[in-house]
Amino acid sequence: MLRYVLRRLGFLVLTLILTSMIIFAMTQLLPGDTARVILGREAGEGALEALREELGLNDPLPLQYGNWLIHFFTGDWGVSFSTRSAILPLLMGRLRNSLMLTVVILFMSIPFAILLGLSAGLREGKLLDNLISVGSLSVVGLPEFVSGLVLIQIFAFGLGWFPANSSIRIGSSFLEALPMLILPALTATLVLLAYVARLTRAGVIEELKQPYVRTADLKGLPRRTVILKHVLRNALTPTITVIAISFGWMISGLIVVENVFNYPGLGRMLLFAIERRDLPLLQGVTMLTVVGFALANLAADLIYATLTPRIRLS
Amino acid sequence: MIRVALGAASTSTRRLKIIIAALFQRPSSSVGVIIVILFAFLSIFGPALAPYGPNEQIAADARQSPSIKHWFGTDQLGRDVFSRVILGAREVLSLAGLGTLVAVFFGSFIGMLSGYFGGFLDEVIMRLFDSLLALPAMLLALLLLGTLGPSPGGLLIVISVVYTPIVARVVRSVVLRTKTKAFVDAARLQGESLGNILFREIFPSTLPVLAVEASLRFSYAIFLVSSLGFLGVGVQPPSPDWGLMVKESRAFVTQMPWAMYFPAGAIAVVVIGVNLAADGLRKALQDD
Amino acid sequence: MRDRLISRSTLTLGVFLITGSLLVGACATDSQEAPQGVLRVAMQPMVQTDPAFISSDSEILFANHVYDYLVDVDPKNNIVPRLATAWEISEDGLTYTFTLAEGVAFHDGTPFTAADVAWTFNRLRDDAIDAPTADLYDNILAVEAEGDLEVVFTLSALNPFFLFDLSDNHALILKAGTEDAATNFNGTGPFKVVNYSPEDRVELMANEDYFIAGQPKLSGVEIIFFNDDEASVDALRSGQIDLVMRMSASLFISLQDESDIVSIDIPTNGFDLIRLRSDRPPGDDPRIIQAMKLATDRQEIFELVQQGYGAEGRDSPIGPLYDEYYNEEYQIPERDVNAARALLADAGYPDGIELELHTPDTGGRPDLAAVLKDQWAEAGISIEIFVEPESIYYGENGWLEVNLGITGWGSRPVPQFYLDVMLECGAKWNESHFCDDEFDELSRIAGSTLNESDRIQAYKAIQELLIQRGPVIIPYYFAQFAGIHEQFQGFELKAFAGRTDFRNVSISSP
Amino acid sequence: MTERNHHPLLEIKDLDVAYRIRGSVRRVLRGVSLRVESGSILGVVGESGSGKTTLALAILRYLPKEGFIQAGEIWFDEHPIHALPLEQMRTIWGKEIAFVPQDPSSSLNPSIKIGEQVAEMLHLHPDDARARVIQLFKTVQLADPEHVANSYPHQLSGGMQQRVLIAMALNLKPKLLVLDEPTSNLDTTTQAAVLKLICDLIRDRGMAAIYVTHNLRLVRQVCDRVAILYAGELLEEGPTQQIFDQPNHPYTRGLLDSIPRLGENKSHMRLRSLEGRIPLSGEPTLGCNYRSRCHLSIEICEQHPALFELSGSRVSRCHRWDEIDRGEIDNRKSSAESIPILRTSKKRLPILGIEDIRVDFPLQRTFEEFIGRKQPRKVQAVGGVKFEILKGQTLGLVGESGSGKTTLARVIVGLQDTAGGTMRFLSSALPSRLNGRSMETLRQLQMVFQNTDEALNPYQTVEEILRRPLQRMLGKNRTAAKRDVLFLLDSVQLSAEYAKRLPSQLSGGERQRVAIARAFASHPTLLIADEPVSSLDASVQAAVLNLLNDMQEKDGTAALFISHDLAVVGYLADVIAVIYRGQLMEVAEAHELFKPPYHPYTEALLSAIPKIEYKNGHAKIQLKGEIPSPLEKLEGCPFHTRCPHRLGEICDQEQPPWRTLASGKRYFCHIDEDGLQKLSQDNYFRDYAELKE
Repeated sequence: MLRYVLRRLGFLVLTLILTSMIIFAMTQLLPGDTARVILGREAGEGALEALREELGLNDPLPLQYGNWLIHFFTGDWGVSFSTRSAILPLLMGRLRNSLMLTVVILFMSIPFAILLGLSAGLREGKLLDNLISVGSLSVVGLPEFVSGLVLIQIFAFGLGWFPANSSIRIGSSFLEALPMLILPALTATLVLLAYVARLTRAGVIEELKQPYVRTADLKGLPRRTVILKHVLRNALTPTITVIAISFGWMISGLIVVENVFNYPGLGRMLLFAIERRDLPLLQGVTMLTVVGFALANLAADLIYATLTPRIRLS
Repeated sequence: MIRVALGAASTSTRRLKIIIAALFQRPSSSVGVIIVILFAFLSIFGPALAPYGPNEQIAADARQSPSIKHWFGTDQLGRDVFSRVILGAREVLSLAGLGTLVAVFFGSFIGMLSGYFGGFLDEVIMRLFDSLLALPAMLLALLLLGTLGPSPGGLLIVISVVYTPIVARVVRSVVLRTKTKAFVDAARLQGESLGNILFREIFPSTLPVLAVEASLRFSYAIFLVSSLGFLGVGVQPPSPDWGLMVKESRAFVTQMPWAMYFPAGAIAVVVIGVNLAADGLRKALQDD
Repeated sequence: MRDRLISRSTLTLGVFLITGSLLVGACATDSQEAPQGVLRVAMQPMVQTDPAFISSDSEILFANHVYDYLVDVDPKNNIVPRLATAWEISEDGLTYTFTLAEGVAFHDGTPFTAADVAWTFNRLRDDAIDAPTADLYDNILAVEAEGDLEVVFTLSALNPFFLFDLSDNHALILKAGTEDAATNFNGTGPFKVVNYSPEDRVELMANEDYFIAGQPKLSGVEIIFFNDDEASVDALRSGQIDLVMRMSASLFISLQDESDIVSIDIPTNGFDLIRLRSDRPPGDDPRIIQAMKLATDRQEIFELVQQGYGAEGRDSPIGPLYDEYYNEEYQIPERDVNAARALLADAGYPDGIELELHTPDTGGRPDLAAVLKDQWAEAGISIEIFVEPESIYYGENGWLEVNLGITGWGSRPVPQFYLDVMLECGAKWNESHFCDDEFDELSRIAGSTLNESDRIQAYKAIQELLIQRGPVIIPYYFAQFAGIHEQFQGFELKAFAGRTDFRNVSISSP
Repeated sequence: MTERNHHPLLEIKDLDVAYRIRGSVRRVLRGVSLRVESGSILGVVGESGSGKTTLALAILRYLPKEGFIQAGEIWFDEHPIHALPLEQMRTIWGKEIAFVPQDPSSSLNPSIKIGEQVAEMLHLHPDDARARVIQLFKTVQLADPEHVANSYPHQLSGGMQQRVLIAMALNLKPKLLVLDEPTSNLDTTTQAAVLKLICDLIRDRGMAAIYVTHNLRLVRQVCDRVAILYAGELLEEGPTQQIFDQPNHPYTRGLLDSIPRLGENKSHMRLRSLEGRIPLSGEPTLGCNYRSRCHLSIEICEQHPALFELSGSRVSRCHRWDEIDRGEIDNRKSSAESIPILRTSKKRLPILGIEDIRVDFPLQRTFEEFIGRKQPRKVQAVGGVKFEILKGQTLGLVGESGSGKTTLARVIVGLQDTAGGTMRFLSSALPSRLNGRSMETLRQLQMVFQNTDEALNPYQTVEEILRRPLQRMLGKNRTAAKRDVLFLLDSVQLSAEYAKRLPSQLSGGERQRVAIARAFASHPTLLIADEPVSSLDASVQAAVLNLLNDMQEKDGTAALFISHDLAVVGYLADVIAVIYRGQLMEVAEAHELFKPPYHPYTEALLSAIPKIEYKNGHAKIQLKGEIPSPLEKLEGCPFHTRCPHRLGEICDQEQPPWRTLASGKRYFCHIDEDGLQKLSQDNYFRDYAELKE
């Protein structure tokens, strides 16, 4: 197991380094003169040149990359061009918001999704299964801005249950924020719900075909024991790893949702950074995303290994 | 069952007929296929069918609700929403479709080579792809679009870059499974050339998976194109891109809900249609 | 007089919306005078916070409440006192002496003196600071404090608009010696900064020691940042925001049905313009811009894009609000698509011309572009539209670079500004690279004479000249919009939304 | 005990089972009637598609959800199984009827500990349950039961997993055991041990059992009665000995005859193969299902035969049962086919010589290995193998799974890199890499693969598959190659219409014929045949073996014939090499191999193969444990961990010498000829020789 963990960690570091290179390269390719972005359109050439020198923009790229990476890992993420504030604390606030939203999404979707998936899987080919399948298939590919706008129309303007806008105050407590989290979470939930339900269904159907289920049945165990103890345990393994991965993904993958609802999470910050050509901020957001994603992947691997003795013990 | 039937079909046209028949066997996938065909039709013949031009403004008719003259009403600039939705089909489907094709082309090519040769090359490519996939697709798309600028060409590249690794991985896994099969060994023992082994022996085995993957990618590409349009970084106005139309008319949803809900509905219908068809295709090709 | 009139963000679209739900502070036994209620305003995120560099509505709105101007401009474009209670102009028009309010203190408790005023204006003129509006003050010889409460400006040349220059957006009085004006918000203004979360919001609380008694009436202001106008209007509708001053005409109309929102619109001098660079092909041939003018249906644009709010444009920055200067005598030629085609053909484009049109993504500008595309197509001018994020378009000087572009210009109290920075040969923001000796001369006269009728004459000639051969098409002068929740009173919208003043805004008791 | 004379423990009456597939109903079992008495074992034998597994599942009332009992009754101990509600079956499963499945590795839940999986059946206090589990594990002779109980399934070998499943089945002392091919996934030597265990347990406990298998050898040794299923129908049923000695139905006869006896060789006789193919299950037929393949078929066979009762409580579904029973007609196929093939064994030239061939498989590298601080670990798959094949000769290579036999085959054809050693082919050095070989070498050296499903490209027609080698290696143009495809098809007894078919439209036997045709298309000098018949049904195997032999004879092609089945190898090979853990144990002329003195491993293999000729009880030599994992490095003799004749430390530490006997037999053992002679317990060749007389 230790070896396995070390191995996964090794991959994680490798992926991070490669990804950081990709991000660095891409942000370097973004059009626009960083110094000009900072100083604005009226700045003189002299001031621009001085700033370029100060920011190390004239250094060779590999050196810039190296410096950037070192700063990144030492927690010195620099100062945002556009907001003039330190990036790390700025992002931590956003990260907290994103985590709050993610947690609500997971709580809203996962139990229900597993229940739906299990019900469908156990009744493969029956009416309920077909309904769930077609329903989830319909929802899973729907862009969030379509579903989000419909939800706003219904729940905010129509019924007036939840606010249409989720621009929570930075630092507001979870309970304060909760009413504003419901609609964006619901929007993202639709997709995740459908996805996890489908996955669970597939897992259940797959596991039900396994000979060990027959063994368990023919041992004379009650059906409930067979399903809950034998089938579900194995069927949920892929589901749980996907949940872990989507956790990492949602932290900054909810770009559209956050923009539809004006929710101050990392996703909105990302769009902001891109629109402003705020390179340090952009690099910070993307790296944070990647680290989050990589950690979630690691968690998924470890959960998978824990649930799968074959991996854990070899 | 379909597999058996497929096996019994000796020509590719007959196989195609069987697959199509299988698609129409389920109500859900027939609905999907019909939707896809309908929109494909619209994207080809849209200009002939649309009563107005995509950017044709009739000031006198601005903000009209759906009527005989304007089936889906008009928007704030007096443009006919019905025409724009119809013409938008080409916009969205051609971009998504072309992007998917490019991704499928490069993805299967890279996946084939990487899977067949393995070793260091494979390791490098797969690590690189892992790293690309470590970025959420939307983030990667935004980064790329920021670099390339918002243009149809940029979008095309974005879709290709975002989906090539996914397709490559899927193809690679099939190649890894297939290349150890005895018929590939047999071909090698016959002295078949590398090209023949790759394309004559192995490639056909990837087709079912590739077809399903391509249709899924297509659906996600529509998703991506319209989401980017909605964020305002994709197709540029006044193009009748559905995502863009939703963005532009979002403000007027209380006054002219039709201007937002018809394009939004078009996205929903197409995506659901493609998904249902893709699912049907998967079922037809991969199991039962 | 140059000032940066263009805001990097949307210039002048305004909007006011208000919602009632407020965070009400401790109310209980407060006297009527105690400030109460928080106004939540939607604005685009701030980028610059150093008053010398601010430009967007949100930045100016913020600064305008944290700091004070020496003299201010009221909604009717009259100069009014602020930190200066009175002023005297010497006979020769070259010396200005200001008397300052007494008992004013900065937020950190230190007293405000004439030295602070002198320091502030010297800072704005300082080459080392390289402030964008330095040119505005280049005819100042000296700024000197006379004791604690008097400050004297000595000019080297006549400037009929000098008081307007002093009330320029950037001329907010800082404490002398302020090191980092971008983060150290030590003003004398009616509100103090409680918390600034870039990209999220800035929270202000009432300055209890404000030097004008009874102001401010609100206990706080929150400027909440929104990246798009639609979202902020949504928030206004659902009561999460009290005021929106930034929206397109279409959005504004969409607010009309809301019963608890007061919608306000006022005409402004601001406008959007379409300009073709005249220093290189194809714009170096004046027939091209002529053809474009002939192909443009200004009225349809006005109806579609502005929904009839504001005024139809006349291709000159001297709009109808400049009562005495505005002149409609000279007729704009009727739209004539065939004539436009003929001009194009003469210019060597018998089959029409293809161009890229760049536009910022804010306000009604993308709509304007879309309408133009349709109108011009009939004359054989086919354009491809590039919508760019406003901050990038202006921030990276793309707006000065592109061949054909749309630019929004904010409302200014006097028209001379536009001529100086936008149309004079070699001017800093002469985006069309227009160079016309006759125009320059007329502009020089208008900008320096103290004789009002000379100025009126010069402006009339300029309007005629611009209609005939100007490099820009100005299809409309826009209105400033606002939507504010009905519970708020005392709100007076200004043509330049950022200069709107919340000192007299109050909330009615529930 | 209560007497139940008139009620057998299990009675199946006219059972029809059908599957509902996309709206159509396919009957896969029709009119099956069987009885199983307490304390007896019924063997159910059939080839794939015969419906034998469906029958087993029907008895358990555990049909897949598409399946249902269409008609008929199943009575178990007064329970009407066919009519019980499913929930009630749960009170019968495990407690009354237990099941031992075919595939032990997937039949245990991979994520629950073994002990828990057994204990959960018992409604006992955990401590008591544990004690009971340990005790059960002792009963099924699991070494170290505590450890096994604490393990996960993947940590156990196949044999151990199967013992666990048997323990589970016995846990609640059921009255009836249904065994579905319980040993077919195990190696020969393991199979022998598990089989013995099953039989002993059933006998000791007086249970009844249904033993479902395709393996007639096992049935003969294990079962009291045997039922022969064919295409969903019972063709013959009766006491095992009578049926094996005097089969009545021509199919039973054909099946028994087509199986090579241990020691039987092609030089003695041609195999009596069954022609044609098994009807697909559920294919509706009017007359006798077997008539298309039956050499006794007459007009009446167009009508569906009833189940005729023979004397001695036997039944047979053949219209001509009576004539056969009375000996008026011979249900054996024409004796012409049993003429021995006469072969001259002149001294011939070697065409392939391999020397000291070694193959390593690298393991996934650890970090330390990756940075070079440690030598990369590897598994030795083949360790220093040497042999030669003479022109026209067939070398049989026998070994259990993981012995390296397939690896060796791949080395020779160039699909596998070697870690050392040299090869010579047709008197020139044979490069190990395929790239280094000339087209001519490729042409001369062809291979037939094991898995018929994967040997042919599913996306190419038979014509395309056969045309490519002709074009590629013989340089024929497309038209000529197309024409030659028809000749090739003819040579493997397939009609021209097969050219247009895709592999999925062919039966396993037909696919293997196409694969053989492809291999012979280039007229190779040496053919490598890797388990060419092991995936085929018994009735088809003989025909393919005959075909292979014929093709070889025609072209004078030498062959390396690889199999785990000593009887099959013994039949086809001139010389046999026995391989164990990547090393040869013995090389001998085919008939010599079956004669003592035996190498200890060869003897264990010989002993482990159940006889089909007569009932001789269980294998005399039961090897300990199982083949050590290839990860385990062993010094000395690779067989020392399991060798029943281990001498002592010398076997663990020193490589044994190769010894050559006068007969030409070479073997790899520390024990000399005399020693082996004394130790050899039996003469397996004698059995055969006696039988021939």
